[in-house]
Amino acid sequence: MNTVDEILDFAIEREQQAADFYSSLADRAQSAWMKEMLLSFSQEEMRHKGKLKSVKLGDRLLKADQHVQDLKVSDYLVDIEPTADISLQDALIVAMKREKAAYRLYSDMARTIDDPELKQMFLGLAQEEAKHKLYFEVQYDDQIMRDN
Amino acid sequence: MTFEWIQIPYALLTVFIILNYGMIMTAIMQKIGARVGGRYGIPVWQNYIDLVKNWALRTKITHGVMFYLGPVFRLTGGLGLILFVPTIYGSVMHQNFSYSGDLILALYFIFFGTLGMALGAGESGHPHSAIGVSRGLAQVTAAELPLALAVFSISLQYQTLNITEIVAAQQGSIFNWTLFTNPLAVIAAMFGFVGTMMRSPFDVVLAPQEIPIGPPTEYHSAYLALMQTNRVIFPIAKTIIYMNLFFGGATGWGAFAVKVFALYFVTVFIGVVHPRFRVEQSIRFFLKWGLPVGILAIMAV
Amino acid sequence: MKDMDKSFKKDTETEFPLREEMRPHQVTAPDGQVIDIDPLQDYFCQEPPKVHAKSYFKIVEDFYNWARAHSLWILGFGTGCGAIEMRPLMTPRFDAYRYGIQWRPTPRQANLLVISGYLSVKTLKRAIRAYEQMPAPKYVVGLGSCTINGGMYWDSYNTINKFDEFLPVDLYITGCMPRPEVLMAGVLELKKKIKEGRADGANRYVENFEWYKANQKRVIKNWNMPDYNW
Amino acid sequence: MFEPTPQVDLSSGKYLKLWQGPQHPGITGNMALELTTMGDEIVDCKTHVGYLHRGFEKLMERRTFIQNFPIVCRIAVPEPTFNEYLYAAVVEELTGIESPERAEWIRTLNLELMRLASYLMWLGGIGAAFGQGTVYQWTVTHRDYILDLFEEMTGARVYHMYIVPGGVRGRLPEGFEERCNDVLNRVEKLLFDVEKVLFNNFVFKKRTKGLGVIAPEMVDQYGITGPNQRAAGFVRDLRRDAPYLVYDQLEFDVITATESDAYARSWVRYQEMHQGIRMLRQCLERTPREGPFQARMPNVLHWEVPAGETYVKAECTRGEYGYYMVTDGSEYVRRVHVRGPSYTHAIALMEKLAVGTNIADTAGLMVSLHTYPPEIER
Amino acid sequence: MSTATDLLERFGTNYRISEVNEQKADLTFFKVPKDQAVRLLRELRDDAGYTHLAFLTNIDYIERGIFTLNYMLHNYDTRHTLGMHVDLDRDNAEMESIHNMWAQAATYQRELREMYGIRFPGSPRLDDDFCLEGWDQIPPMRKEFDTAAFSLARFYSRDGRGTEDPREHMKQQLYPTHTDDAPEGGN
Amino acid sequence: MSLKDLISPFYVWQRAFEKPYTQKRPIEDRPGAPRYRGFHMNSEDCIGCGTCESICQNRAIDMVPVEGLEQRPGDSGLRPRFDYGRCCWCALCVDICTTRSLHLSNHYAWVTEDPDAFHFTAGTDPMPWNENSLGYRRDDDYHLLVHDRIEMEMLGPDESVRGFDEVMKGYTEEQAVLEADRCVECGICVATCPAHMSVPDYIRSVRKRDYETGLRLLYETNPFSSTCGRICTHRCETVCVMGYQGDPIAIRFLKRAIVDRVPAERYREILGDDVSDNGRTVGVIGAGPGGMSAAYYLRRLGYGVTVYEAQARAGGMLRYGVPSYRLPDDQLDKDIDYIRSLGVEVRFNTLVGRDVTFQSLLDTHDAVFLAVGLNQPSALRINGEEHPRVLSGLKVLDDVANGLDPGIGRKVAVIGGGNVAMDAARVSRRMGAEVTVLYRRRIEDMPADPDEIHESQAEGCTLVAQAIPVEIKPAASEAQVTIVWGEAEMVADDKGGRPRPVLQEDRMHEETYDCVIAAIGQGGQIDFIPSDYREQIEFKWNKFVPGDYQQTGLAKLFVGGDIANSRADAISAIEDGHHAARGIHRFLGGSADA
Repeated sequence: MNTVDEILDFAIEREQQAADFYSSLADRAQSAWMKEMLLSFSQEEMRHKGKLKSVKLGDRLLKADQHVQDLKVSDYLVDIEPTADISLQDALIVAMKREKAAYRLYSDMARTIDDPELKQMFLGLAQEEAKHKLYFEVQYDDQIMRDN
Repeated sequence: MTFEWIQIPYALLTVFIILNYGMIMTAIMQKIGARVGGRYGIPVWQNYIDLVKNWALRTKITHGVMFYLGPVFRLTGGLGLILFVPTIYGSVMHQNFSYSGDLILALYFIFFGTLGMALGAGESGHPHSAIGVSRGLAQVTAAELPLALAVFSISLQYQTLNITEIVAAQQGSIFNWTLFTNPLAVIAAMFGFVGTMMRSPFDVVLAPQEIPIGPPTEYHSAYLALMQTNRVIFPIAKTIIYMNLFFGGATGWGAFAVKVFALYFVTVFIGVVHPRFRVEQSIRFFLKWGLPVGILAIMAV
Repeated sequence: MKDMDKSFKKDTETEFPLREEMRPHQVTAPDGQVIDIDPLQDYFCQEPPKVHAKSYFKIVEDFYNWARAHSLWILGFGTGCGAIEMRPLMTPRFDAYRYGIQWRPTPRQANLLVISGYLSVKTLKRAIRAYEQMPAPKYVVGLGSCTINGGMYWDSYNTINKFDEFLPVDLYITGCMPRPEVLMAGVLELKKKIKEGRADGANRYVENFEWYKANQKRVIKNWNMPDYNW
Repeated sequence: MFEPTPQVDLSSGKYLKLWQGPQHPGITGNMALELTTMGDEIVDCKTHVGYLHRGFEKLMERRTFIQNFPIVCRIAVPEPTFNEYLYAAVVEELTGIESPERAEWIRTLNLELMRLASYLMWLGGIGAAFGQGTVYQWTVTHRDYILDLFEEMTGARVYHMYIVPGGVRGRLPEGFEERCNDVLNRVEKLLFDVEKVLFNNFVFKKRTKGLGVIAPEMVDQYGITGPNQRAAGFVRDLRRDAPYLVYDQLEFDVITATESDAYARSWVRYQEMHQGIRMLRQCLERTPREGPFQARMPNVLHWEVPAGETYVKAECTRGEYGYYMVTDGSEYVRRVHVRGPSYTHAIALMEKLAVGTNIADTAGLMVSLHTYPPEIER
Repeated sequence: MSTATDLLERFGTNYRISEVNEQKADLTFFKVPKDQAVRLLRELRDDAGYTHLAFLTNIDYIERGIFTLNYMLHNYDTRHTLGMHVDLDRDNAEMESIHNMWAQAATYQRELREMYGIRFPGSPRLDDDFCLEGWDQIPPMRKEFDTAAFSLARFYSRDGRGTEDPREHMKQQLYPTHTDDAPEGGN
Repeated sequence: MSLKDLISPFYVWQRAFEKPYTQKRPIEDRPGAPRYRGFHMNSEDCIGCGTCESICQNRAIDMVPVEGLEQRPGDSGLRPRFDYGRCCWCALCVDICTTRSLHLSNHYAWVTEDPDAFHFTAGTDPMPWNENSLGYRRDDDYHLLVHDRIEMEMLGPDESVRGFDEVMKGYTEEQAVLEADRCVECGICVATCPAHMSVPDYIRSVRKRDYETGLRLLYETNPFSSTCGRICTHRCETVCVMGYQGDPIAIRFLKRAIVDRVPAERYREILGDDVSDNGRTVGVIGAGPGGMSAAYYLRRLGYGVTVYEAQARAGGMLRYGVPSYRLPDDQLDKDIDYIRSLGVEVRFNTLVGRDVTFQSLLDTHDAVFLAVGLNQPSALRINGEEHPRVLSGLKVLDDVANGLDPGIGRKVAVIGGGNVAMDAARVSRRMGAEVTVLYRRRIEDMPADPDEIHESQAEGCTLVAQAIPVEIKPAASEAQVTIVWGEAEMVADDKGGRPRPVLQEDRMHEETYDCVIAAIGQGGQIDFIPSDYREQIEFKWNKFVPGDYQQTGLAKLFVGGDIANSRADAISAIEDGHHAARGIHRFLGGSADA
């Protein structure tokens, strides 16, 4: 991955994979509302993909300088194996962890790369993923940890 | 001395001066009275504004011919009084027609205005006016009694009824004034003076608390303006007579201003601190105190 | 007593014909009610007032207005509570004489009617009479909330609510009761209005005479007055 | 005692029908005297009231108890505080609420200040009624100084609305005592001047001595109270006879006179002003500075006063002022009757006294009875 | 024994006194029948020292169909006040006049005549206007007279007013009832 | 006439030389006194409760909507508008103002030609006196309202921890009347109450001691009055205008004061519930407050109602989640028995999906109302959670309600800050345990009732705020468990929500307990709905998103209760049930006003 476009393609591909992951999980889900839920996760990923696409087309820019709050919710939660009868709580944990992994990935890549432009691009992507993670963390905080 | 045409404009000039003097002087008197009450009072030019305003009022309601003529009569009384007494002794311009008038005429004019007013006010049909008029006539009559006696006394003293001659007799020294030559007559006359100046304790004619404002109750707009005009001229005319008869007259406008002011102030001085007599009380007062002094004055002469 | 012989009775109607506006007629009240009016009985000044034209020359009118503004003679008619605050106004503390304001005990000589507060129906009748007796140009000031919308007596059976239905009001002063300062401010405001020539309440009254009369008749049911005009 | 009025034949021409008021400078407030006169002498007098009628008693029946509190003070315009106090007292009596001691002192201070102000107004009135306008100028101004104190204490000049059922509405402001003392000194100085110019004036004496004599036997027949009664030689004062508020802790003299004419009545009032100043000084000194000034109240929005009836009275400047209230346990009062002393003084008594006097004296006579039309009509 | 009970015992034999209520130490209310009232008043005034008539007023008990007159008498010597109630028939209210006993009673009776429509035959100037002029309604102090309605009908109120109830307003704004988009009928 | 009389009047001429009393420029130089009652000002604290309007004897105040004002519960969006053609400046409105937002300035001059101009909305319209700092304010020691709540007799903490007796004793009649008397009847609370109960009206009936009317008013919107009178989350009290200067009205307890005074036998007579069958039937899933509420209102409309309940007794979370010291069983029974007495059939131990199919319900009934609630406790999902000494809060409460011993031991940690957590803590306390509550956020963020928080503290529970459990480790003893938790820092939420805790890894703590009770929240269980219907039903997260009248996309299915709203309290469920009942009635051809 040596050009900005390549990086973006890679990222777009990842988002597509994530979306596929959620929709396949939704297909297998037993509960009515988990289907709904997982599909909405999938749609969320597709939205991210769309956003990256527009970055690639130059319609918008990724910003790397903005601070994204890390609630650290996912840090101390157990890893969940996605199954067909996954609950909402678990699904959110899975999503959080996935986004966190992506964030790590981009951050690491940014650290290893010297080209400032590319570095900037990776940092931007990491930022994006952090935002996604925050989104799921907030949802977890609001929906699951309602009383805690 | 004989009549000359030039005297008519001269006389008008005199009237004009007196009018303005009266306007300002009455305002100052009001301010002095107000000062005792603890306030500043009207602006000195307020009388002019009131006059203009009243002339400018549009509605005019009349109650008949006499109602209209009342203020005219009243003004005539004031003007006549001025015209036939010498305002400034020895001045050609301001001696008016005094050579042809005498005390009797002056006394007549004093009464004439009151009578005219009585007729007009009576015509207005307002009971307060009627009451005011009856009170006014009664009181003025009683008050004039000491004055008449005093006049009688000094006419005996100076052996003339001509005001100019009486003034002439008082020239020279302040001790030539009737005030010092015939003090009893002056005291008697002052009863009449205070009694006819419409100030408390002898203002029962107007008596705002009793018969709202007395004779002029129904008068308004231009009629009222006419009466206002008269109300500054007439007291000064009266004061001029007193000044001439008892206080040596005036030989210049300065002396005139001072003496008129001082005489006028006497009534204010008394008026501000006194309530008002009832009409029969004031009559009794004049008869009880004024009349004997007047008789004494005659006796003294 | 025997009835008078018809032949002795004069035909006053033909001999002294009434002017058209003096004959009994009907007016329509604002609420649609038709009201009979007999001017000879209902009008306090025995004829309907007339509109007063301005002077021909503006400068003369301005001069007159200036004089009117500086010589406001208030009718000494305290119709309600506010009268008690008019006394300080005329006494040393506030000394309204300084501004050319005076009390006049008779409406004939006053040109400013201060309605000091609520008006009971009985007083309203006297206030209307006083107003009609005042010479034009004349001004009306409504003092206190009661004149605006009934004030605290809004539900009283004996006090009116909207004073401007009965007489043309030039100025309202709110307060319950207004301090003398406000009354003074009101009078100064009125002066301004007079100087600008806008205080034409008297003419408004004439122009809408029938409307005002209809309103007055709606409220005042007894039009008999003690016999004479004060 | 009722005596039939003489039948007057107006058409005879001997008599004149003369209306004084309602727009008349000699009438206190907005009322009218219908005089039948022969010459200057009055042969018949009829009082006409109702120009200020607002139907208070009706209005009070359709307002809740707290809503009545702002309205009652309007009943007697020059002297609103007595209404406030009496209304509060009557409601307190029916509900059993007791206002705290501090409030009682402040109320007394308030009432006495009002009495002084009202008397000052009257003093100006009696001066003006007899043509002494200067006194009027002074007293109204000094009354204004007292109104300044009221403004500072209560927030309004005339309608204070300060004494509520349960207590008073606020504490005395900072430094009130000095300012009040200052005003009292000024008023006292003025009173001595007034004595010189009015009470020691031969014209005034001539006018008022022998005017409107109330015979002692008339006092009960006409229901005469207050200074009018005391000027007839009766030593009766509710502040002493049926002490309310803290009057039993104050030192004051009950002023009386025997002549019972306009001068005696004026002189009684004049001396009562001095007594008022004396009481005010005591109040200023002794009013507690600490403590509650309002009793614990129920929610006033729906305040139901237990059924009952009572009559509470107080000595106002003009005599016995009373509130009679009947309640039926609802949020509204069943009936209130306001007993104002002017009711008898200005109607029955005035009609009686005016006969035989001079037209010029009616104004002075009325003022010497000290009547306020608004409290007659309510 | 209080003054009041003492007194009522004294007169109780000759008069049918009922509903005695000792409101406070110096104030007692009681009721006598209409036909005995004036006689008792006279006796109270002349023999018992109740010489001061503080006032005379009326209470409207519309639900019971009666007026209750209240004569408030005061004794200056004992400093005791008596409130004497007399019930009248509301529809045909008439009472003996006491204008011969106290001068100011005539005025009170005029007022009661005007405000409640109670007749006091013989009382002077009874039918003259007292406070009102040109009054064309039922006597205003009677309970059935609605002064607010009358005022609005005759004197009008100024336009431009309008209020909202907070509760109703919040209902409209925050949780309006759905009437247009309700579910369709299922069967 | 003496000489003195003649001369002494002239003495006063000396006054002519004194300075006149006149104020040279009175309008400028004489501002109103600091306490002057001038024109009105209103600050931003105003919530438009309209108390000023109701005390104004002049009808001078109108409550009018103000443009640009955010509409929210607790603020009616109205502001007082003054008519100075009416006002008498008595300032009663200032004295009564519940938020103390209304003041008078010392500005007093307003002169206009136009009589219609004297209207203005205080504080909102630009007026020259809006900035005045002087003028009449209500004195602190002067009250026209009663600001202190009437104290209710309750068990002291020492007594209450000893057993499961009801803590709140309820008001006596006198106390209730006094408390009801404090109400200003503004109606602000009605909008905030999920059921929109006519609070001011029934408070008035308490004041009038007219409990029959009160009961009728209660049952108009809430058939669980006895229950709600005890355990309602009383959102109404949070917006109560009396709370701005004192204590809010004890609305909840006044509701209880009504039902306490009406015996259950008279309910039917008072409420006049004459049921006549209309031949239609409705199935209700879940006999919790939502389901029973719907059942009541539907039954009242004449529907045959069958309630399917998985448990052996009705009441749902009220029965199994609320301990009896807060809600005694007999009180819950009083409400439920009345509903059942109208002919509502409840099939106990009938789990939909197991004992009957959802499809069969749809087939047999004309409509189905689903209110299964949230009964699945959320897992902690931290390491070591499977430890046997980690219990769920719901389970503990359930066991206690059923008379079983949950076996909690002597030293208990409760994780969570909701009502379940508090109840679990207090129940544990009653069983003699020493209780520590670990909560991730601050105490003021706790979703539990403030009363519960205070009472639990009073009863000796230790609340540890901002404590995030990170790991559960086995302890030395088999019967014990160790919990690792870290301190949290609060960070603000960008979107304005409640602050969120962030774990501080450097500040960790460890503590060993006999058991850990997790009560961090619950989820719902609706797997019985065949996935075929999922296309038609809208969900958001783990909840239904009902349309109007609680109807779902599946036209016959109406939902309500915790599973369909985010408020998670009984009163919301009750309202959902009521609302759905109206919706069902409409759906089946009736009028929605019923």
